[in-house]
Parts: sequence; structure tokens; C-alpha cells
Amino acid sequence: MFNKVLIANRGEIAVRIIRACRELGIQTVAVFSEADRNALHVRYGDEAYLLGPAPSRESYLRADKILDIAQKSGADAIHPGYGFLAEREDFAAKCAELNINFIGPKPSSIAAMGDKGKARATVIKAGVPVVPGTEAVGNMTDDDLLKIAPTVGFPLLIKATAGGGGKGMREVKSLEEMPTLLQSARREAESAFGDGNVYLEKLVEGARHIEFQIMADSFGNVIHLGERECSIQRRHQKLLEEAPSPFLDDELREKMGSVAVKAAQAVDYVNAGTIEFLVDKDRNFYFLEMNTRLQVEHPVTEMVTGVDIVAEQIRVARGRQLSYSQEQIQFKGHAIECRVNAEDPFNNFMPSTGRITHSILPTGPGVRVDTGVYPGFEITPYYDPMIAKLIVWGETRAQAILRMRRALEEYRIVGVRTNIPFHQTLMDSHRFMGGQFDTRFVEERFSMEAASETEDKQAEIAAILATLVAHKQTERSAQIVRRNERDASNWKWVGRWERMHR
Amino acid sequence: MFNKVLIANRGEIAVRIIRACRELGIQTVAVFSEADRNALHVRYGDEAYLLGPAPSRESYLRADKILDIAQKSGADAIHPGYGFLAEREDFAAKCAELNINFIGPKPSSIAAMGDKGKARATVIKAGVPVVPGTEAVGNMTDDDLLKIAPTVGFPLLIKATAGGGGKGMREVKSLEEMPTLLQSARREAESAFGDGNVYLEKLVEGARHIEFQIMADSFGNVIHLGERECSIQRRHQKLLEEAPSPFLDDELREKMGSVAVKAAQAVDYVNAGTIEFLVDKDRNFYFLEMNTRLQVEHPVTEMVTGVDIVAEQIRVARGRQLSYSQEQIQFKGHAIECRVNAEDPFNNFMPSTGRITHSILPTGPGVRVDTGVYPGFEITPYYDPMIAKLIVWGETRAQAILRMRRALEEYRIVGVRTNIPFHQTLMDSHRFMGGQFDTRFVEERFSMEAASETEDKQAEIAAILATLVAHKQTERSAQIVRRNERDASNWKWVGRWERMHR
Amino acid sequence: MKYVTTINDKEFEIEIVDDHHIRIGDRLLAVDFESVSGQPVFSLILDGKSYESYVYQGDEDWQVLLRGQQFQVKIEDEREKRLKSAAGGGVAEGGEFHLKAPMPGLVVSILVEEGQEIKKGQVMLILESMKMQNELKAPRDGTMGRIRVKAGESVEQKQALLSIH
Amino acid sequence: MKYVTTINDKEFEIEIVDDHHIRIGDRLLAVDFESVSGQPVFSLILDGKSYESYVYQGDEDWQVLLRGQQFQVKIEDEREKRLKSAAGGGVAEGGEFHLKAPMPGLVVSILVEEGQEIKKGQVMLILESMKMQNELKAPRDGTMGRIRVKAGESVEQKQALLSIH
Repeated sequence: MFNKVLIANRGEIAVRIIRACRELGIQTVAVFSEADRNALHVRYGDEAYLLGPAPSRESYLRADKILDIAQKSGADAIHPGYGFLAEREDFAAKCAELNINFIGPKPSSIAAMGDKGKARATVIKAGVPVVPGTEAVGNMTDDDLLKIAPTVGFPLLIKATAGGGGKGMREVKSLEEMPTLLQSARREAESAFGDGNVYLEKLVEGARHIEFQIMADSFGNVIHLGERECSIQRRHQKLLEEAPSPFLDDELREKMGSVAVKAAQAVDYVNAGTIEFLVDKDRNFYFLEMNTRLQVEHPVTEMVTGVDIVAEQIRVARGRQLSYSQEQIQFKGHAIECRVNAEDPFNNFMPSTGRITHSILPTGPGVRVDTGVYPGFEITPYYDPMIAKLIVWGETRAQAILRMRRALEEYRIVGVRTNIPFHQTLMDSHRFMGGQFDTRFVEERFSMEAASETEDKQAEIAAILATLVAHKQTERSAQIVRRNERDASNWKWVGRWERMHR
Repeated sequence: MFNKVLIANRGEIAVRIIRACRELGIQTVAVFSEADRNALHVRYGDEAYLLGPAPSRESYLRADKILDIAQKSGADAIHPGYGFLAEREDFAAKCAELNINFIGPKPSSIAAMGDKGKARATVIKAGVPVVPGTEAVGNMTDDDLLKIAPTVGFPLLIKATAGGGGKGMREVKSLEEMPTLLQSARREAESAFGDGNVYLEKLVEGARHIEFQIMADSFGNVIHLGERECSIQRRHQKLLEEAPSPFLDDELREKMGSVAVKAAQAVDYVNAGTIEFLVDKDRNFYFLEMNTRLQVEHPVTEMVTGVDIVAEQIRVARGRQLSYSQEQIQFKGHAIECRVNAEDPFNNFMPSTGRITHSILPTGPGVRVDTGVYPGFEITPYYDPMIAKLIVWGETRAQAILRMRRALEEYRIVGVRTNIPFHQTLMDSHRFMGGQFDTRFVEERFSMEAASETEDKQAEIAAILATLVAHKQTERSAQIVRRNERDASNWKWVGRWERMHR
Repeated sequence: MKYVTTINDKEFEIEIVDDHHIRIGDRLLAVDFESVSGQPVFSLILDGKSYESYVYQGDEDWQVLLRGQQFQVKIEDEREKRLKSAAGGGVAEGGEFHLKAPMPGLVVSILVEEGQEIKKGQVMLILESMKMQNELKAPRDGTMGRIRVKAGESVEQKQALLSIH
Repeated sequence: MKYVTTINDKEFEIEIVDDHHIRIGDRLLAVDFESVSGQPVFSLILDGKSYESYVYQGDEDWQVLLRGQQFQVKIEDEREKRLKSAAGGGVAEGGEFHLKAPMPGLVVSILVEEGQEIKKGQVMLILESMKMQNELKAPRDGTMGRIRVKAGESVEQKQALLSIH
């Protein structure tokens, strides 16, 4: 049983893990890049060690340095968080070699689920439905793929075998455009993952992205903690998640949950993981992939089940049995998470960097904020733009939406632009309120323009505000000019002296 | 049914109520003193009106102005919060006269419970046990009281009939010292409440202060939401509350709960209220008083029951039935609230005023902060020193304590001194962890001194920190001196000119 | 002081009467206006209604972010406005546009060439920052002028990238 | 630069070696020391261990608030310390003590008279602030000097209230 955990991550998730450790009485070791000396995880960790320069590949991706620090500091476990080294089979294996407890699944499970083609094949064998596509593992040539495409049917998706995050993904509407798209998908996959392999998958139209949280211990117990609805995405990046999904009923939940458990068992899974499904309009569901790690959006599940997933990860990694049986998992109320990103929703979601000069967090009943930033902290361009997760709980979905709306309105972050206005507009959208959306909703049927009647009412207020600010500024600069005139008097005086005595 | 609520309060509770209204789609009207123009409740309210100068009697106690504003702004309901006008029968009556919905009990209930003597008599009639004492209502002379004292038995308490907050309260050990103490108690009560009446109560030794949250609607439904343990006090001010009480079992809870319901029914109670009990070592419990309003510590009950008490207050005031029956109230886990006060625990809890220059709130799973302050806000001497309530939830009491400990460690407030270190020391106290405390614990058996082994380990770190800060400061002032030397050069130059041309 | 303030072609005539009053059109309104903690966040109580907003100054206009909506606001004082309309009004539409890096990052690719005709909205350059690929688009039609960076190059915030004639 | 730093009569000899190293006794330690957001909150990484603390400067000493404990710290540079011990050491214990209002408030009552002998810990004055009555006590034995305020009077922070000889 380990007593000191190195957190191989940064930002809110590093803070989240440190909190769980502290609440379990476990010592923590933070690691940081040069850009992160003042980050919250460094301040909150019991120990903290510098990894290297800001870019990830010179810091948070340096498995060798991280393992060195673990050994030097006596950390007997590593929590990888998400991203960075979280799904690197070799890193998990290396930990095992060095007798360091990797808080996550076995390397073999990571490997089995890491290659998307292999993963599909594995779960099909276990009787898990997958989106129709090319089942063969590995190297299919363009010719093979072009031959097989009509049997899959159009529209279809080209996806990278090593993929994730939408990279190397292309939508194909017809055989004619397929060769070009194949090439560009392979090029993108090659540059993103060092692996140009791709496979085909039928495009499920009007699909929702719904995932199940899994927890498994090393005694063969596997349970699910219900689903998360993650269809609110933009460029394949999730922006908002909720639990439960407004689309599922108890029957479908139970059915999908047991399939998710089966998928996890198929790779002999241990610790926390997530099975992602696509669900079509007719409630058919298809395995998409498994994320063999903690997810960004785990808090919504925590809010509706009362389970502390990170604490449970640690318990399981310490060799304990799961604290809950499937029957003990009860769902209460509704939770929503908004990812607060440093990007400007009025300017094509352009990332925004800078120093946070002021911040007021929304608080009060049913509100949770997971964040790694604070006033005075600098948002750099080196890492992903998520600066906070705003999570609310309500007795019903409607109450959760109303609560999220007031929390978003309260949230102040000054110094960088954020996508909070995007979430505010989303909360006001009738389609969102009605639960009527799929993964294309944000990109195809959503606009930042407010209803014009709201806009008109507010325009006058905006005009007054801007005018008052401009007026104050004019007044202030007038004062500065006057003050400068006074300040300059020494010099004038010197000038006079010069003239006088010339 | 009302649609616009005026919140006749300030600080965290005004913010709390605004949040509840906003989540119910109700418009809010804030009122503020000159000292509070930038307070959060003014910023969060839909409307905001100035009451008057900073002192409470010229602002938040000006019932006339508040009612004027309510009428002018079209607010059809008033939420009084706690303190200020919350337990003023005349204010509640005046609201009714003006057809403004007072979100609280009927004036008659406030009156019945406001006079402590009358309240005792009322609940005794309903079969509720009270601490033995003088039962007669109203004007007892010193002679009467001195005659009756031996039958009550020593030690006993002199308490103000109109009392609250420990004012006009005196502990009497013997008949001899009683005349003097009677006089000083009457004097204090007179000056605090404009009413010098006092009564006697047996002093229950080793007593715990445990209260029950009541909710009642106008259809005669009355339920309790379980108890709160409030024994951690200093000078009769609560500092920490938790739910459930580590001292109660289900049987005693049910018994006390039904007595609490009976006490509320005895005064025909509507809306939220609290029945305070003393509980002695042998689990005998005695009615102490009823607070006919929302309590500071209501969040711990919200955390363990999932009920939003303020939202429920509003629903009931809107003429709806209670949302829950007694059977639907389920308790889950354990919640603790620490009151964060602007006072210095290392200097006799001296209040601390000033501008908050920086603040980092603890966040993450199971943590809630209710506060009305933010960086840039000024803590003035006009109002009570509570600046935030830090509330945590855990599956067990032990987990809640560990979580509170980490949350206190994370909390940063710069600009005023706070009692956070008091709470940190309390969380480390074995007696507190063991649940072994009564209302005298903080004053008589608690010390801010850490165990000396901890102190020794940390002293070296403290020495290093102070030395590094002092060293930096010395370096910086050296630089400023050097810079000033340069800045002065203009003048030197003028001086040279003068000399040159003399 | 009188201002003419424009949002989406709609003009508001706003007069600052004194520290606590403004006149908009012919309505006299009581204002209580404060900056929050010295930040570009402003609290406005306007005839009892409480508003809070971020107000940023851009190069030519002001941006007001109010309850999740953003407004582009142009403010001219009356005198300025009269002078301009006397001079025939309308700023020249043309002139050179210089694209500056909106944030530090890595130039992934440049999709235009010097001298090329381009359309408004056309993607000119892809800049990677915060793990995202950001498309920088042409704000108007024109001809590509000088391109000052190469693919693979790291750029600082506000560094000049390219120009449009 | 060498310092002699004292907490509760315990002396620590601390040498600032360079920006990243100190020597305490004969141990050389790596330090990484930062002020947080320009506030009197400091983050210290000392040989890998991460600490955070409030450090306030008092009139004569420093206060360090670390993990819920407060330390009174006296810091002298070595030269200063040597000079003082050469001069015979020990600052005079006596001298006049001036009680200043620790916060704005209302003087509720004054429990001492000019010329009266008082004991350390004796309550001299009650000051009401934030709805609390605060007892201001004598920091040492002495004789009451001038009393500059009256009961019922409002006082500003740091206003002189009374003196002890």
C-alpha cells in the first residue's frame, strides 16, 4: 500500500488529485514546468519538483524525468490524470518495472483499447455492438479501404487507428471524394500520432455521444456509475457534459451499463475508465472507444452518485475492493458541467492568453468549481485552454440549468477572454433546454446571436455603460495631462534657467 | 403569488437569498448602506437601492425606508434573512398591512417565541420539556427572583426575556453573588434590547447545544430536517456547526424531532424555523428557544438532506405545500460549517478590518463557500465580522473533517486577519475529532497552541520564510534608495546650473 | 458632455449631465456607476436597476459584454461627430490591413501567397496555440501583401504576420 | 548575507548563499522562493518540500502564519547582532507604551484612571466594533498615563487611546 503519490499532470486535474490524496492522508508530489512555478498544484502539493521548460514535450511528457523524481522523492505511486502520459502503455509498464504503483489500468488494457481497430475487434468478440465499419486490425491500404467503403455505406468516417480528439478524422459523403480525404486523414494522423493508419466507420447521423463511467477493482468486480451525456461538442471537443442523459430511460441505462461493464471485462480492466457510445435517434447504441483513464467530466457523475471517483481510484490502486456494489450506486438529481476555456466565443473561439487580474467564483448551494487558476496566474499558450470546470447539481435537470445560468452570470474572470458567454447562450437555447441536440448541434444549429428582442433591450444599457466608461477615461486622461504639465515644470524651469543665464 | 423579492439584508445571506430567487426565476431587489455600494448583493441583485449611512440603525434597521423601497420598486415580498429585522413582529405585521408577503412566520408566532418567558410557557403547555426555571411570564422583581432561585437550584443562569446572543446573560453560582449579577444582567439587557426583564434557568452542566430545523407550510404540514450540533461556541457565538450531531442516535433524533415539530405547532408556525435544545450528558433534552427565521448554519442541513431551505421558504411563502413529507427527508453523510470571521485568533479574536486584496477560495468535491466578499471589497467595522461560511460534505464525519482540513489549508484571504487558524487547530484537536465537547469546550478546554512536536518541526520553516522575506525587503529598499538617487538627479542638475551660473 | 453612441447602426444620444445623472434622448436617468476593484468590470445602477458588465476598449470601438451578450460600441462626442459629418463623413474603407498574431504560437501553415486575390472570410494562416489549430481569416476582400512569417515559425503575441492591400 | 533569526528563544543561523541556496547551521539547502500575486503570501520550495505562508512585518518582529500556526520571528543580521551584544545587549524593558485603537470603533467604557497602577492582562478599555465588545488589555504592569478618549467617543484605527508608564 502506497503512501506518497506523484501527480504527473498540471492544472485543475492535478489540483483535484492532490485534494483527494490529502483527504485520504496521502503525501503528494507535484511536478511542474518552468511556466508553472506558481501554479496551484505546485502550491498545494507537499513536494514539488521542476521538470523542465514550458513545452509539454520538455516537461509533462518527459516520462524519464518524472520516474526519476518519483524515485528520488520516494513516491510509491503515480497518478497520471488525463492527457499527457495517461494512456501511454509504455509509461504504465515502466512504472510497474520500477515498482511504482500506476493509478490506472494494466498496461495490457491500455494497449488493447489504445489501438481503435484492435479495441473494436476485442469488444465485438465480447458481444458489444460497434458502429459498422472495417473490422480488420492494422494496415489496410487505400485500395482495400476504397473497396470496402460501399459495403460500410455512405456517409462514413475515416478515423485514425491511434486516434483521439478528432485528429485524422474525415467525413466522406461519396466514393469520389474518398481518395483525397484518405490522404489528408493519413497525413494528419501521421503528424499527430506518428501513425498514419486509418479505418472506416459508418457515420451515425443525428447521433448522441453518451459515455458510461466504469470502476473496477483487482478482484474482478466491475460496476458502472451511470452515463454522461457529452453531445455538446465543437470540433470534436466536449464543451458541456451532464448526468444523467435526458435521452436515456432506466431500461436503456441498465442495458448500456451492462454492455459497458462487459466491454471493460473484455480487456480485464482495473481502476476507472469510460466506455464511449454513439446512440442514434432510434436508441441503437454502438461502442465507440474506451478511455482508459479518469475523464475531465468525471465530476458530473460524482455529483449524482455521491461517489468520489478519484478517491475510489486510489483505494482500488491500493489493492482494496470497490466500496460499492452495483446495487449501492443510486442516482440523485441532475448535474451539468461547463468547461470554461480561455477562448473568445465572439471571435471564432480564438484562444486567449494573459494574466488573470481578478476573479470571482460562483459559489453557494449545488455549485462546484474545479480549477487550477487564481488572480495573478498567467495563462500561457503552452497547454490546453481549459481553465476551470463549473459544475452544478439540481434536483431536476430544469433546476440544474437555472442554477448553471445564475452561476455563469456570477462568474468573473478578468485578464483573459473566456467562453462563459457561449455557455450562457447555450443555457438560454430552447433546444438545449428541451434536451434536443446531437453531436452536430453546436456547429450546425447554434448561434451566439441572442434573440433580437433581448438584444434590443440590452443594447441601450450597453451603450450607456460604454459611454460612461469612455467619459471617465477622457476625464482621467485630462487629469493625467494636467498632472504631467505640473511634473514637467522642473524641466521647464531648467529651460528657463538656461535661457536666463545664456 | 409574488414575483419580486426585496432582500432586507446584506452580506453572504443576502447573496444566498438572491441566488435562490434567481434559480426560481424571481426578480430581486437589494438594499444597501453607503458602506456597501460595492457589496456582492448589490452587484447580484436585479435592482438595488440605497438605504442610508453605514450604521445599521440608519440603514438595514430602517424598516420604514425598506418598506418604501419595496412599494416603489414593486417588490411584493420581503425576505429578512437573519439578524436586523428578521425577528421583529412589528415589521412582519407592517408587511402584511401593506400587502407585502413576509417570507417567514406570522407576526403572532414571532411574538410568541420572541419573549423567552412566554415561549417557555407556551411550549410547556404543549408538553415540550424545558430547562427548569422561572415559568412566570414577564415582570418578576429581584425579590421574586431571589426567592425562587433556591428552588431552581445553583448553578443557574440569569437570562434576558427579550434576549439572544448571550447579552444580559449571567451565570450564578450562589445566592450571595446573585443580587449584583441581577443588576448587571438587567442593565445589559436594557441597553441591548430596551427591556430589562430577566428570568432564571437552571444551568445544565456539560450541555450540548443541538437544534432542529423545522419547515412548515400554511396547510398545517410541519416537518423537521434533522438536527445541527452547535456546541462549538465562544462567548455564546457559534463558530462551527455540523449535521448530524455525533451525540445523537436515530431514536433520540426521532424523539427530539417530533418534540421540535410539536413546539412549532404550538405557535401555529409557518415557514422555516429552528428549535434550540440543550442536551445533557444523560441525553435529557430541554427546549431553549425558537429562532423564528433562517439560521446562519442552514447549509449543513442542506448538505445532508439535499433540501434547498431558502427555495423551500419561498415556495411555502408563495402558498404552496411543502415539497417533502417527513418520510421523504433522508439523511446522507455528514456536513460541517466553519464560520470564517475577520478576527485574529492569535490576538484574543480581535476583529480585523481592511480591504481584501487577494483571495483564493477552496473548491472541489464536497466544498461549498457562502460569502459576500471578494478581492477589492472593504471589511468595515459596522457589521458583524463573519465574512464567509465554509461548508463541506463527506460520506462520514471523519471524511468531512479531513476535507474541512484541506479546505481550510487552501483558503487564502489577504487584507484582514481571519479565524481560519482557529478552525485549523480545532480540526486537529483530538477531542473534536472524538466528538467529545460541550458548549464550554472552546472557552475552557481549547488552546491555540499546537502540540509542541508539530511546532518544533515548523519553527525552522517559519524562520527560513521570515528571513527570506526580510532579506528580499532589504534588497528591495536598497534598490529604491538607488533609484531615488537617480530620480533626484534632475534637481541636482538644477543645483549645478545654479552654482555654475552664480 | 454629449456623446453619440452607436450599436449596430442604432444611435443613442447620451448626455453626461453630472456625476449622478445622464440624459438619453429626453429621459433624465439617475446613475450610480463604479468600477469593480479597479478592473474593467463595471457596476451600474440605473434608476434602481443593477447591471454589471465587462467593458473593453478596442482599437476603434468599445466592446461591452453584458449578461452573455457582446456589443460593439462606437462612441463619438457630439463635436467630433459634427466635424466629421461636415467633412463629408465616412472613413476610407481601404487602406492596408495588418494581421497580427492574436496570441503567441506556432505557424502551422500559410494558405495564401503574396499578390494573391483573397475574399473576406478566407483562411489565410493556421496558428497553433494551446493545443488548438486556429484559423486566421481575412477580414475583407483584397490582395495579399507582404507575408512576414514562414510555416514552422514561432511567433510572439501581436507580431505582424501578413498584410492585405 | 547572514542572519540570526529567533523564534521563542530558539536561534537559527541562516545564510543567504545566493538566489537559490541558503545555509542553515551547516546544511546547504536549495530554495525556490516566490511571492504569490504580489501579496504577503509566499510559496517556498525547500529541497523539494512545498510550503506556503503569510508573512507580515510587525513593528519589531515578523509574524509567520504557517499551516494554522503563528510564529513571532525576530530577525537580525549578524553584524547588527554583534554590535548589539558588544553594546551590552538587551533593549530597555521600560519606556512608555501607547495603546492605539486596533480598529475603528466606539469606546464603550474605560476601566482605568490616570495615575492608577495596573497589572499585565488587566482590561483597560472596551471598544465596540463589528457588533462585538472587545477588551483591550494591558501588555505589562505599569502606571496609567494620559487617557486621550472618553466613553461614547468614536475612534479611528490607530488613534492613540491611552498610555502606560
